[in-house]
Amino acid sequence: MKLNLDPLAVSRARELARRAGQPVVDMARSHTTVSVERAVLRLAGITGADTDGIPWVNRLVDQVRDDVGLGHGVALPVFHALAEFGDLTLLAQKAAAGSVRFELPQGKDATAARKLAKRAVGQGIKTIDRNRAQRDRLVKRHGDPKQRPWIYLIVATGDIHEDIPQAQAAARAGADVIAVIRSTGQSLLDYVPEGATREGFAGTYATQENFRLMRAALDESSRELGRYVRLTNYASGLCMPEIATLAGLQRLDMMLNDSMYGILFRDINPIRTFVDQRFSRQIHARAGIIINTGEDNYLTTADAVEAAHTVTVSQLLNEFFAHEAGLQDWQLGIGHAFEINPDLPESFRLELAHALLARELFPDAPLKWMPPTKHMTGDVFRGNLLDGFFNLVGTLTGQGILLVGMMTEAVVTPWLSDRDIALQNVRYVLNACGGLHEDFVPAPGGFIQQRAHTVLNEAIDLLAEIVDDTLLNAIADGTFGIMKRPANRGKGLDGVAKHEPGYYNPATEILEAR
Amino acid sequence: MKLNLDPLAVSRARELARRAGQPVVDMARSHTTVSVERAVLRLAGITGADTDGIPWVNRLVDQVRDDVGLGHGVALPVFHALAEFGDLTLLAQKAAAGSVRFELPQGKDATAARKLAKRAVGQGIKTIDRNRAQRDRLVKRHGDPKQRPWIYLIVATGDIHEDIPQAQAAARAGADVIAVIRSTGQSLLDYVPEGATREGFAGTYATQENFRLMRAALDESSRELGRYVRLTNYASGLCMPEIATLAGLQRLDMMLNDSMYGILFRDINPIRTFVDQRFSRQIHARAGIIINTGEDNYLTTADAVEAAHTVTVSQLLNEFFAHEAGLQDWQLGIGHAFEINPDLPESFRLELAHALLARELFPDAPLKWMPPTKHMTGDVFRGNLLDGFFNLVGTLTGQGILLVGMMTEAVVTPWLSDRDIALQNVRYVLNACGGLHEDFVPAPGGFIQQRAHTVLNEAIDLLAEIVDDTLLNAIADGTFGIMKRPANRGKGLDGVAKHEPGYYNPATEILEAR
Amino acid sequence: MKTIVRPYGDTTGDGMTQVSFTLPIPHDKLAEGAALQLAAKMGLEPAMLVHAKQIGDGFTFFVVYGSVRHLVELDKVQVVQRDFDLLSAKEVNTIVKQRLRRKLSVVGACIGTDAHTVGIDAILNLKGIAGEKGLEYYRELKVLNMGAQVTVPELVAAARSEKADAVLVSQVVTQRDAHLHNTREMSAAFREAFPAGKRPLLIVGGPRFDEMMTQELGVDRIFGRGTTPREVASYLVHRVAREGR
Amino acid sequence: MKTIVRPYGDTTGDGMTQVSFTLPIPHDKLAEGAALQLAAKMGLEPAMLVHAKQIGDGFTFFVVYGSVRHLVELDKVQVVQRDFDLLSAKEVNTIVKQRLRRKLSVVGACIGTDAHTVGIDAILNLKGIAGEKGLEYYRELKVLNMGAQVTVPELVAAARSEKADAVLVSQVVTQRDAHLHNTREMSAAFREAFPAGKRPLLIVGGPRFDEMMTQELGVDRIFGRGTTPREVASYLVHRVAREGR
Ligand code: B12
Ligand code: B12
Ligand SMILES: Cc1ncc(COP(=O)(O)O)c(C=O)c1O
Ligand SMILES: Cc1ncc(COP(=O)(O)O)c(C=O)c1O
Repeated sequence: MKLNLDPLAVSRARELARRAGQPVVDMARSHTTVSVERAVLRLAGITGADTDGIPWVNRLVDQVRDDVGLGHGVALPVFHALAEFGDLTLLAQKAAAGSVRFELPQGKDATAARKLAKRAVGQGIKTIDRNRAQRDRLVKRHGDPKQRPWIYLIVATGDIHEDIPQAQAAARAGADVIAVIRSTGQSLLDYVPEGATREGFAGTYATQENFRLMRAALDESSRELGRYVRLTNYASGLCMPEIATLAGLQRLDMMLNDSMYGILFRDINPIRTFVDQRFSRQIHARAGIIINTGEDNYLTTADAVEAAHTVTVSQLLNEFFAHEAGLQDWQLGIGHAFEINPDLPESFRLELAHALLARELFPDAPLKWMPPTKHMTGDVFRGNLLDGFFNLVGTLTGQGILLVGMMTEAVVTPWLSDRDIALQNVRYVLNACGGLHEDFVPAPGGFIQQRAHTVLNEAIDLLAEIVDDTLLNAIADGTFGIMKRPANRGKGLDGVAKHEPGYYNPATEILEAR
Repeated sequence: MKLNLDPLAVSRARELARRAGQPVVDMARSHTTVSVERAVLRLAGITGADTDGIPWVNRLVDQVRDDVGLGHGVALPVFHALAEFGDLTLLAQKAAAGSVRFELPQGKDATAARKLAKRAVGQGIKTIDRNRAQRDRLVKRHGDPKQRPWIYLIVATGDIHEDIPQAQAAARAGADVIAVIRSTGQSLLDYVPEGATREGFAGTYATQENFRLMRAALDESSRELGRYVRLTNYASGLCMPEIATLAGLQRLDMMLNDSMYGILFRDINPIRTFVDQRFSRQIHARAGIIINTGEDNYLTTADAVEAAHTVTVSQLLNEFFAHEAGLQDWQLGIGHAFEINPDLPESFRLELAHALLARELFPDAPLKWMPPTKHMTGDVFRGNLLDGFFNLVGTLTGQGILLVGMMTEAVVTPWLSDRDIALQNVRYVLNACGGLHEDFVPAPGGFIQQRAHTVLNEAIDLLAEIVDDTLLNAIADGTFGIMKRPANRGKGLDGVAKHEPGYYNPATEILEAR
Repeated sequence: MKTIVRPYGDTTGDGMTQVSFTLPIPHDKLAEGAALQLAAKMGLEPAMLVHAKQIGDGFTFFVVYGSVRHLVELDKVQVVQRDFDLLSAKEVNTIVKQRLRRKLSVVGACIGTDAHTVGIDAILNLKGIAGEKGLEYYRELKVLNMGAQVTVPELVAAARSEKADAVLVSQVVTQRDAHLHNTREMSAAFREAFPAGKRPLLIVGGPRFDEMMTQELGVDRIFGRGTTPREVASYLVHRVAREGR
Repeated sequence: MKTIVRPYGDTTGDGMTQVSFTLPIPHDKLAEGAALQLAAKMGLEPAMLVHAKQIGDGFTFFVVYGSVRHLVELDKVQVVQRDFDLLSAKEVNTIVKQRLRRKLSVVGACIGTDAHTVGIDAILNLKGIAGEKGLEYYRELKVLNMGAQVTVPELVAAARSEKADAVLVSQVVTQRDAHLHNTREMSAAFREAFPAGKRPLLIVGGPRFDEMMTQELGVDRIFGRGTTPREVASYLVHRVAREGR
């Protein structure tokens, strides 16, 4: 341990995070959302969409809600109705045509529906379990990346068929993890588009079919390269629980999944988000998916030095929510970023201090280290240099996942050549400085240690305030990323329902069984 | 001290260097060269050239040599003849026209000539002394650079009138030292061109007038910037003693001046070089000029890892020759370079080991740290990145003078914009990582310490061999830079003469007086 | 000043320029020739191919240096010069008060799917940017900042209910010309929703706009990289107050 | 393979290209317009000016990204393709022995003021480069490497006394076209010194030559960046031995 952190301070910080987070967990446990319910139906095997592209799961859930409300969950009404129609998709079609009226089964009917529902959803979970086992086998066969940090690259053409060759080229050039970022619009859609898609803006739609195509392509690359290449997407936005489910069903390996990102940066309602969050994390836990949290984003709107402690606070909250949902430490790709103004004296040492603090607070988590974006400019020569120093912090402080910075950050979504130049940069730094961490020993009581201690103390103070004031109020006040998001505002609140007595969710039941 | 070097090994290395160098010093003390003699005449005040551009000092020395040989020095014959002609330049003109016959004065005539010569040369040395004092005053007035390393930039347009605005722009952008590199042809010219020049190839001719113009321009910049901007040129090639003299006369502040560069990389005769070297260093010592040695060059022809110890050996030899010539430690800009193949694993740590070794062997010398050149390619994005890591070694290991690397190293002599990008790179690294050396502590007994110890031991072994075999033979065998340079070959040997009894050189007399 | 200049490497008039690009062909002699052909078409003559590196199977990245033969004719350069005075906050407030006799109403938003609010916030919010306060700081301006991912109908409705004198729209995402599509959609909606003389001023901004495109996009003014709130306030006063809307 | 391609950013046919240059004018709006004008002349349309930074008083550095409208016509690309077989050392030696019945004599040098010997040494010296031995390794080749800064008259004299079949000249410094001047001077001297049929093969090499320029420079072959000794040996055999000089 290079920072000489006070263990008492560290455990106090964790305890405060638990106390700040628990009320939110309680709230999440007593609510459901349209997307959680749709995720349940997806686990039960419903796929496809109507001719307008609206998925059958949406049609079903909307109809159930109209008929009996959402508060009991959709499982019982749907599986009760299924007794009559035999086939889920057929049922959905009928429902959409208005020829089914859902009702809440009672007594024996309820028991039967519950049993049916659990069996169907259990099939979905089994697929997730099989995928997890398959991933383990493939990792054993092809091997993990030889180095830490794993090299994480983004593709973003908007067209899955351009994305695939770019992703394969990136893997060949050294990427260990490929993230397909999403079209700007998707997070606010209250449904998951269907099929292979070719027209995203600055990103490609997350669909089950796109997941499948890309995972298959990367399986091919893994074989070719003798190294299991991981695939990432974004479990965020209004459909977070469903996306998480589809990720489990298509064997994605990592998912962006932050407890507050949607609230802060997509203006999604806080309650909606926390409910969706918990369910999606339970799925990720089961699927053996590594989540990536989004603290880096705060530093694009807030100042990376002033707000450093808000990153730490958020990391501790994300850890608490993750553990509560069943995620293991090895699944916590906790985020942070190299976003200090590079003109600030000793900015590099400040970066080292912050990165080490995260490293030592979460010793068993594969931290996700994010590159400079805010202070990148059109000066691409300088940009590539900054990315080199970002990479250096990554290797010096033992980061687990390194999102590769692009010299064109301020210009365009990455070009093929940008990615190649960026990977060359990473390779140089990891190869030339791979063992340098041995010689990096922050001077005892010096600049780096002091800075880390300061940030930790500020984080503790802020957590104490949050415990007093509630997390929802802190979010409303602009604590994170200077974004003010009151609990009664934001998108998607109408998709939230409080559990009624007798609420039943077979997925939660299975996921929480152990 | 971060390397934990064995003090006994260090003193043994120094002692061996002394023993290897002493025979060469003895040889240098008993020989003279045409250029040494011309330098004496320049100190005595002769300037200008004939209509073919051949300097009067060349005309005079050639004539004296034809008439009485060089072995007695030109001072006595020339100042004896002067008694008759009154004016040195007039004398040179007459000599060139063939209307003077020089002879070696004897007895009282000799005494008179000696006195005259010493007075005239003394004037030149006084100018040098005045320049030194003036530099001290200007440094006091404008100040030294605020940071170490000093930032050293090259200009190289070939045209002094393009060089000047570029140098001033560079100074404004942060350069502390400006070097005007020389036209490719100049080092093999056995005369110093005259006047302001506009047509060098890949460098600008070193002339007294160009020196004057540039120094004046930089005095202006120093005033403007409130920081004394230093000027550098190259005391190397066949006219090294004269260039050193002109540098002293025009208040240059640093000079490239290596004991073996001309031998190895210009195929100049070793004896000629060592004789010229000693005189030029005596001038630099007197002028308060900082010399820069050229070990970096070896690593462009030899491998930077395999040949690392040859750099150390050469540094120790350069130190010995420098001290012997009267230079103080603060004047020793001992050279080394970041030239390890960047694809080599741990290349950066190897660079750190080598750079620290030099730093700790020569604790009081302002080491000159040279950027990557050999492994630079046309990939300018990668080039700028490597330069950043070069800069990082510079600040981590406390280098004194940092020659700024250019991303276009493999492409063109630097463009205006290359220099600006390069300076921005240096500024970022020095500003962001200025204090990082505090946290850089090579692991005891680890990779970096071990590597440094190995190189030092290899250097000691090689020095012991050289002591046995003589330095001249070692040079002939290709020990340095894999260049084989026998003592009886190479350019300019015909300009060397052994001292005859009664050899007189008023400059040496004055310079060695203290 | 000279009216004709050329790029400068290290000598006046040398025309020196650096270019890089990827061609969708594997690396071989032909590819290098192809890169030089493109450089020649771009006007580099002579061109030096200094770097070529294959990416994946079928692509090669090139770096080319050379002297470009084109001349830059400074007298023919087209730019949007600031055609109004830069005013202080005090001056802005005074003019609004005198000429308009009411607060000047401004509505701002990121439209479409764009959620990059930092730019519009820099212009509108109190905090501002680069040491200048945003429009909210101006006493005589009434500012509604609608935030991110606002739809065009929402924006039109807000402009109407706020009686907006000016509508400020930010667009940062440019991939597939998203910023141009969204801006055109927005201006068309305003043309439709308001009679000619009553339409609020339409102003768009973002780092990748071409400021010359006002006509094509149907807006009154475009602000690019590094805009400051004061410039925007001054322009508003110049257009809205002075023209006495 | 398609015969027409365009630069590739992230979508086939997008034409995306990066350009940087300095103009000798201070940074202001006009300068940015001037940079865009140049980009347009180079064929970038639309062009995004993404970076502008003043250097000193009177210069501004620009980075521009954009889509270049030119097409690369692969069928019209002109390159010097290798028109001889790559041989092993053994094959080279055998052919020389059979056809020439004496050693093939090679003289090499850096001429003019150029002292960059690493390139010519890589071709000639035993050590070679990139794992390939240099020409000295070939038993049937007789090699004289004259080193750096050799004058043209010295080279001609050595070619004569060595009865050179081929003269290999290296030129690395290109500033002010030094390499072209020196090569022309050299080839002219050989034309003068030798009768037409007796002149040794003239070969020049260096990282910045345009391999298409043999005619203009009066030489038989030009070798560029990354040449290996084997290529040179194979060419020599192809020309000297096969043509039965
Ligand atoms: C911060 C940031 C984010 C933050 C945004 C937080 C927020 N609340 O705004 C977060 C992390 C959320 C984010 C997310 C994404 N981002 Co983003 N982001 C950036 C980043 C790093 C900085 C942008 C910024 O804040 N600049 C600072 C402000 C002050 O500058 P500005 O916007 O240019 O504004 C100035 C002027 O342009 C002008 N101006 C701007 N608007 C207006 C309006 C008016 C009326 C006026 C008068 C003037 C004006 O005045 C301002 C002050 O001078 C850039 C990269 C970069 N370094 O530029 C990428 C960048 C803009 N993002 C990009 C992308 C693709 C995304 C995503 C779509 C990625 C994805 N698919 O997940 C997401 C989704 C966002 C969405 N739906 O829009 C791309 C856009 C590529 C392109 N050209 O199309 C960029 C360029 C990065 C990249 N190379 O890929 N991003
Ligand atoms: C090493 C080096 C030196 C060494 C040379 C040592 C030596 N004995 O050769 C030293 C340190 C002495 C030196 C000095 C100078 N150098 Co220098 N140097 C370089 C450097 C770093 C590498 C060159 C090299 O060795 N390349 C490796 C070899 C193997 O590659 P190559 O030469 O291209 O050769 C290959 C092919 O081109 C081809 N080839 C080459 N010749 C021939 C000949 C034949 C017949 C054939 C078939 C093939 C062939 O085959 C070779 C193998 O593949 C380059 C920068 C760079 N990274 O490229 C600068 C560089 C070449 N140097 C440069 C300059 C300006 C100088 C100086 C003039 C600076 C000065 N004014 O002081 C001096 C003076 C030298 C002089 N009088 O010529 C410039 C040239 C700029 C230009 N384009 O005009 C460069 C590009 C650096 C820069 N950007 O400023 N240099
Ligand atoms: C944590 C997190 N989630 C999600 C996203 C993606 O945003 P969206 O949900 O709009 O695709 C990001 C953006 O980078 C992120 O950092
Ligand atoms: C020590 C030393 N002297 C001199 C020179 C310059 O060479 P020249 O004498 O040919 O100008 C160099 C080249 O960089 C050098 O390193």
